[in-house]
This record gives sequence, C-alpha cells and structure tokens, in this order.
Amino acid sequence: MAQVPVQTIHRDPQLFYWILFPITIVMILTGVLRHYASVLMQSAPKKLDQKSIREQRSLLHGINVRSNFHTLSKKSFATRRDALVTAFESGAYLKDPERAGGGQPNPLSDPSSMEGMMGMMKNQMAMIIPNTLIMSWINAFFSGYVIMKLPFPLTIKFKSMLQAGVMTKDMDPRWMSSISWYFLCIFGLQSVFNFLLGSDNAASQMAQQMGGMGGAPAQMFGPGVDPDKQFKAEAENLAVIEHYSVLDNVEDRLLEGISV
Amino acid sequence: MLSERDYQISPIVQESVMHNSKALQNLQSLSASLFGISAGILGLESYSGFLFYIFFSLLTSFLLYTTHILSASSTPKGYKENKNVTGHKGLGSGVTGVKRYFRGGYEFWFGGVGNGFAGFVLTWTLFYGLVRA
Amino acid sequence: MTWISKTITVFGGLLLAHACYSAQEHAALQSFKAAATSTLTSSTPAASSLPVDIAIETIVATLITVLGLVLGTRPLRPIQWRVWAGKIEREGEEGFLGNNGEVEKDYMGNPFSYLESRPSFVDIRKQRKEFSQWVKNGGSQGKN
Amino acid sequence: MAPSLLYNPAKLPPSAALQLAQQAPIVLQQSLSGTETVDQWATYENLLLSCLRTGDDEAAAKCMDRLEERFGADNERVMALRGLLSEAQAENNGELEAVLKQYDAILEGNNTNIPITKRRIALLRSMGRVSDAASALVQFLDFSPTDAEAWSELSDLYFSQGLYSQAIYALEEVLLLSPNAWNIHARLGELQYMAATTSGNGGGSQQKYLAEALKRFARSIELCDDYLRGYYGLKLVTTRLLKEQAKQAKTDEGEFTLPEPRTIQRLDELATAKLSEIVRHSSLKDRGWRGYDEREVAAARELLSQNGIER
Repeated sequence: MAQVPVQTIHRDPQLFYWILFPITIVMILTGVLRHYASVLMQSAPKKLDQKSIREQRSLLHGINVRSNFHTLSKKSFATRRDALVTAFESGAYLKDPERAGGGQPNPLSDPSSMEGMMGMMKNQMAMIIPNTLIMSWINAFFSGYVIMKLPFPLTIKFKSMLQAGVMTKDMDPRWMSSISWYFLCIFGLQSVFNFLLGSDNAASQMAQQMGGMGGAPAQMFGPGVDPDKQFKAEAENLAVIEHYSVLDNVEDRLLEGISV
Repeated sequence: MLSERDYQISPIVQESVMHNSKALQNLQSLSASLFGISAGILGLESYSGFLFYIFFSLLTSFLLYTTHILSASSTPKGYKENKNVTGHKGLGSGVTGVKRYFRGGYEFWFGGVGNGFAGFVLTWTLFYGLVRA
Repeated sequence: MTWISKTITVFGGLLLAHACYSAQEHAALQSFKAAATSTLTSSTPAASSLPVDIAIETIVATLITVLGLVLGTRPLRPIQWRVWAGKIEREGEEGFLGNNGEVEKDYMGNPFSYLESRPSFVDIRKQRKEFSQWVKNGGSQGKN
Repeated sequence: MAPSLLYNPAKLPPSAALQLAQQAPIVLQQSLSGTETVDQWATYENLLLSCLRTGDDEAAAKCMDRLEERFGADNERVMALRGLLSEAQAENNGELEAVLKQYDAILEGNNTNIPITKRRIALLRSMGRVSDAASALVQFLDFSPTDAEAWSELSDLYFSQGLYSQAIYALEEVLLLSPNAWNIHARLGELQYMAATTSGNGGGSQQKYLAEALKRFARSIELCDDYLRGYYGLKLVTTRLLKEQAKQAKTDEGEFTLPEPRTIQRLDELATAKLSEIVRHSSLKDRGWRGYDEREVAAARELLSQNGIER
C-alpha cells in the first residue's frame, strides 16, 4: 500500500452524543451494578455442627502450631507436637472417627461443596452475562460507524479488530469503530471503578460485618478432600519441623539493634 | 537474602502494606486519567504521548515522595536517633525512605506506570477525539 | 489540610476544563477556516498545532491538579512491624490522623488489645460494682 | 481527647465510660433513617456496654431494641448482648441462676453458639464458680482451639487461681495464633516473672522462668519500638537478676538459658536509659510521644526513682 497522507474524515459531532457517551455511561453503570449485585449475591456462610467445626479448627490449630512454632521454647513446642501428632494420626479430631482411612467422598454428593461451586458460578455469570449483552447491543445498534481516531499508530493487523463492520480497505487502522471503544472501556474503566467503588465501598464492609455477626468461618476444606488424609499430612509436617525460636539470642539482637 | 526466619524475627504488617498500596493505586489511577485528558488536549500523538505519560507519572511519584515520605520520616523529634541501626542484618535496617512504607523501591517508583496505563489510553483517546472533532 | 488539597484540585480542574474548551474552539475554528478558504484542495494539513498559551495552560493545570491529588493522599503507614507497633504505642491516635485532622476510620489502636480486654467475656456485674464504687469515692478525679 | 464510641469500651477507666454513656441521649435521638453504616452498629453496641457499666439501664435497653430490630433476636451476637443485659439487671443469685438456665437452654438447641458459650463461661466465673468456668472453657477450646480470646481468658482464669504453669501454657497458645502480638509477649513475660517470684528462691525452675521472662520482654521490645511495658518488665527482671547474681543452674534440654552477666548488665542499662527517655518525653508531652497511658508512665517513673536514677 502506498504511503497515504494524513487522512481527515469529517465526522458529525452528533456521533459523539449518540454513540460515544451512551456506551461509556452504560459501561460505567454496569460496572457499578455488577459490584452491588455481587455484594448482594454473597450467600451467607452455612451453619456447621459442632463436630465439623471441631474438625476444621483442630486442623487449623495444627497449621498454626506448624507455622508459628518459632514463638515457643523447644520444650513447649515438643509437648504440643507430640500431643498433636498422636491425636492427628489416631484421627481423634475427625467428624466420624470410624471413617478414618475410608474412601474419598464424592464431591458432587456433598451439598456443602456444591454450594461453593455455585458461588464461583454466580461470580462468573455476573461477569459474562452483562458483557455479552452489551456487546450484542453495540453490534446491533452502532456497527458500521467510524467514531474516533486513536492518538497512536497501530499496525495493519489491528484493522480487522478495530474496524469491524467498516468495509473500507484503505482506511488508516487508527480509525476505530464503536466496538473498539467498547473494548477500550473494558480495560480502561478499571481505574474509574477504583475511584467510584474502592474509596468508599460501604456495601462490601457491611457484608463483612454481617459475616462476623453470623459467626461461622469460611469453608476450610475444598470439595472432595478427605479430612483424614489432611490430618495425616499435617502430622507429618509437624513431625519434620526443625525447631528454632525467635527468642534465641533476642537480647543480643536487641543490644545490637537499638542504641540510645 | 532474606530468609523465612528473618521475616519471622521482624515481620511485615500486611494491613499497612495494603493500606499504602491502595493509597498509591488510587492516586495513580486518578492521575493517569488526568494525564490522559491533558495529553488529549495537547493533541499529542504516538511516542510523545507515551513519553508525556511516563514523565508525569514519575513526577507524581516524586511529589508523593517529597510530601509523604521525606517529611514523615523526619517529623517526630528524637525519633531518628534511635534508628541508627548499626550492622543489624535483615529487615530492621533501612527503615527510612521508601523502604519504610513499601516493600521495594520499584513498586513505588514504577508500579504506577503500569497501573494507570489503561486509564491513560482511554482518556487520551477520548479527549483526543473530542477536541479534534 | 484537606481543604487545601481540595481547593488546589478543584482550581486545577477548572483550569484544565478551560484549556480543554479553548482547544476545542481552536480546533473548530481551524477546521471551519480550512473548509471556507479551500474547498477544492481537500488535503490541507490537519488543524495546526495548538497555540502556546493553551498548551502552557494545560500543563500548568495538570501540575496543579496532580499536586492537589498528592496532597490529598492519605498518610502512609510504616510496614515494618516494630516501627508500626512503636508508632501505635508511642503516638497513639495522633499518629494516625487522616488528612482531615480526624483519626482514620480503620485505625484501631493495638489490634491485639482485645486479647487482654476480652470483650466477649466481660464481667458486667463487676464493672458495675466498680463503677458505683468510683462514683461513691468522689468520681471526678482523673478526668481527662 | 474524648474517647470514641467506635472502640470497645472494656478497658477504659470509669471517667471515660461515664463520658461515653453521657452521649446516649444524642445518639439515641438520631433516627434510624438513611443509609446504615458499620460504625452505626458498632456505636450502638459500645454505647450499650458503657450504659450498662454506668447503670443507665434505660438507654441500654433502647440500644438493645435497635440492635434487635436490625439483626433479629436470633442473631448470635444479639443474643449474647441480650444475655448481658439480663445479667446486669439481675438483682440476686436466683436471677443469675435463671439467666444461666436460659443460656443452657439456648446451648441445648444449638451447641455451636459461640457468643452465648462465652457469656455462660463469663457468668460462671462472675458467680464465683471458677472451676466450673474453667472446665466449660476447656471444653469449648476442645472444639474451637483457634479462639485466641478464649485461650487468653483461660490463662487469666488459671492465673487468678495461682496456677502459673497452666496460665503460661494457655498464653503460649495465644501466641501460636497471633505470633506478633507484642502485648501478649509482654504479658507472658509478666506471668513468667510472677511465677519466678512465687516459685521460691533458688533452684532451676526460678531461673528458668526468669530467663524466659527476660527473653519475652526483649521480644516484645523487638516487635514494638519504645514499648514502655516491655522496657518496664525488662528493667524489673534485669534488676532482680543482677541483685541475685545467681550461678548458672543446670537447665533442661530445650529450655532457655540466662545470658551472660555482662549482657544482662548491658540490657539493664539499655532499659534504664530507654525508660527515662520515655518518661521524659511523655511528661513533657512532646509531639509524637503522647500515646502512652499516664498510669503506666507514672509506674515507670516510680520504678526509676526506686533505683535512684533520675535524669
């Protein structure tokens, strides 16, 4: 293709009012709505019976002992380790001790794991549905216009993407149609949402508060994981810890680090 | 090289890290959109536009550095004197400057260039188109 | 502090808006002129570069607004545990004032103090007794 | 500075509690219209606690009604607050027993109601049935061993009974859950120090306690610059160690040993210097030094003057 002089196209300013602004406003509003929808759709944590709380928290306790052993003296750590390892290996904390060593439960039959998957599905849907809707809306109403010129040059490869629906062979790829403005909005509006929702998102804080009032912790076990195996693995992890303490030589560090 | 043990001895406050990076990100995304507006008004094209953006976001970081970091680490009297940590290996040393508020200098100085880029391109295009209608 | 940063930001924003409007008018005038003078030569150079005064105004407005935004950014917090904790202990609420001179919303003092005050296990009857005792003993001493 | 209603008022002195409770009419006058915020409900809860403390039952009941209206009477936290209200209003032991029965009935229906379980334990302790409270607490911790607050309560319970080693054990559990809590490190140091005081003179166990107390205080300072409480404890321990000049007793494998006497001497000097610096700055009300509790500063001043050091 020959070197083209700078192309100027006289566009009707009405294009801005009737294409650019509606798309932008709709995008912003969808973002805000999506935020509030996801807040509203958060399902309350499920009630657990005492046995399963015990199971989860004991495992958590084991993990805590493993990761924070450095605050203890060697002796206190050793007593805890011995007690926890025997309890974990014998399955004393399991929900139903008879099932120790039993088979893996089917993840789909367990209603609690189903619920977790549903939550993920919901989030995905909240992303996908509005995007497809808006895209088809733009395609149906605003295809075939050139509305703007990018301030930076692009290679010819972008032409098919930016000028979808505009069948002009010689046009500079910098000219873009309404659908490419839509893509630009998807990437660029993140900062606008940060500003709109991030600085003062009372909604998400409210949700946290309610969660705190409900009292049940988040699900520890992923779907289809055998708690017995987790306990055994945790016992092994605990057993191999080589103990040291942050209290070793703390006074030397202090004298070295702080001078008056 | 900082080992896990060094982190256990002198831990990092996650809440503060979050707080700081959120404040930084807020500022950067806002200012990036602002730079997009002015680049669009000036009618900058291609490289000059990107250079404009990089220059101004570095300038923003520098302004933040002078107003929030330099001044804050020297205000309380009698505070610096107990900070002259000598030869203390690990995180305890170097508590002044950017290190006091951010994990590394890179995040502070150059994180913003990437953070706000998309917002910059958006407003740049918009105002470029609006002004040159 | 906050009104300073807000005024600066708003002023910069107004200046920027003005620059934007001027640039737009300039571009419109240019294209009108081009259309009026030479309808035949279609390939006139596109709207010539911006007048210097508008360019300067834009850059100055940007700088002012950025300054306002930076001044309005919340104070940063130390991330080293000991520095942060020391700040809480030594300065108390004063160390965590927001830009508007009030204590920041998410400041909560020592986050582990609840481990010693244990609000869920509060012995309300004892507290009541102590309080009435304190009232009986004159009460107002130690008012801060 | 006036205390804020946004924080839990459990630790405030009586005068501050009174100040808070006096805000009740203003807060209660505001209607519930408009958007709700998190702070609003925290305010109601803390106002309720302050009013109960100062004996303003009427305002407390109003706060309670509002909370109940918003969150429903079967919200676990609301249930616990309701229980607290009836505990406070109980006149005699019989009524307290009734409240206890009520708690038992609630727990019968739902044994995972953690706030009510905690209230029940607190009530048992308040009624003087300490051993019952301890066993209930141990039972609770068996099914929820990650509750740091409960471990801390257990530690306090054992401490009030003089069972130091159990109290220390429970506090170590707290540290496992929040390893960087500097106040808990200091608290553990205090417990070890007191255990050393009561465990009789000489002998390995006393030295073991003192050694660990020293380390705990040092750690609390390492986690928190200029920590008054940590330096105070450090000063106490080093003074005592220097006075006794005990020989290194044999210690068990895996326990902390005392540092060299020279190190102790240097630590003592460091603590003295730091304490006097803190006391000086804080009595002058220097900017950036106003966060300390006045009572703690006074205690530090007294300790320094006991040692005949005044700068």
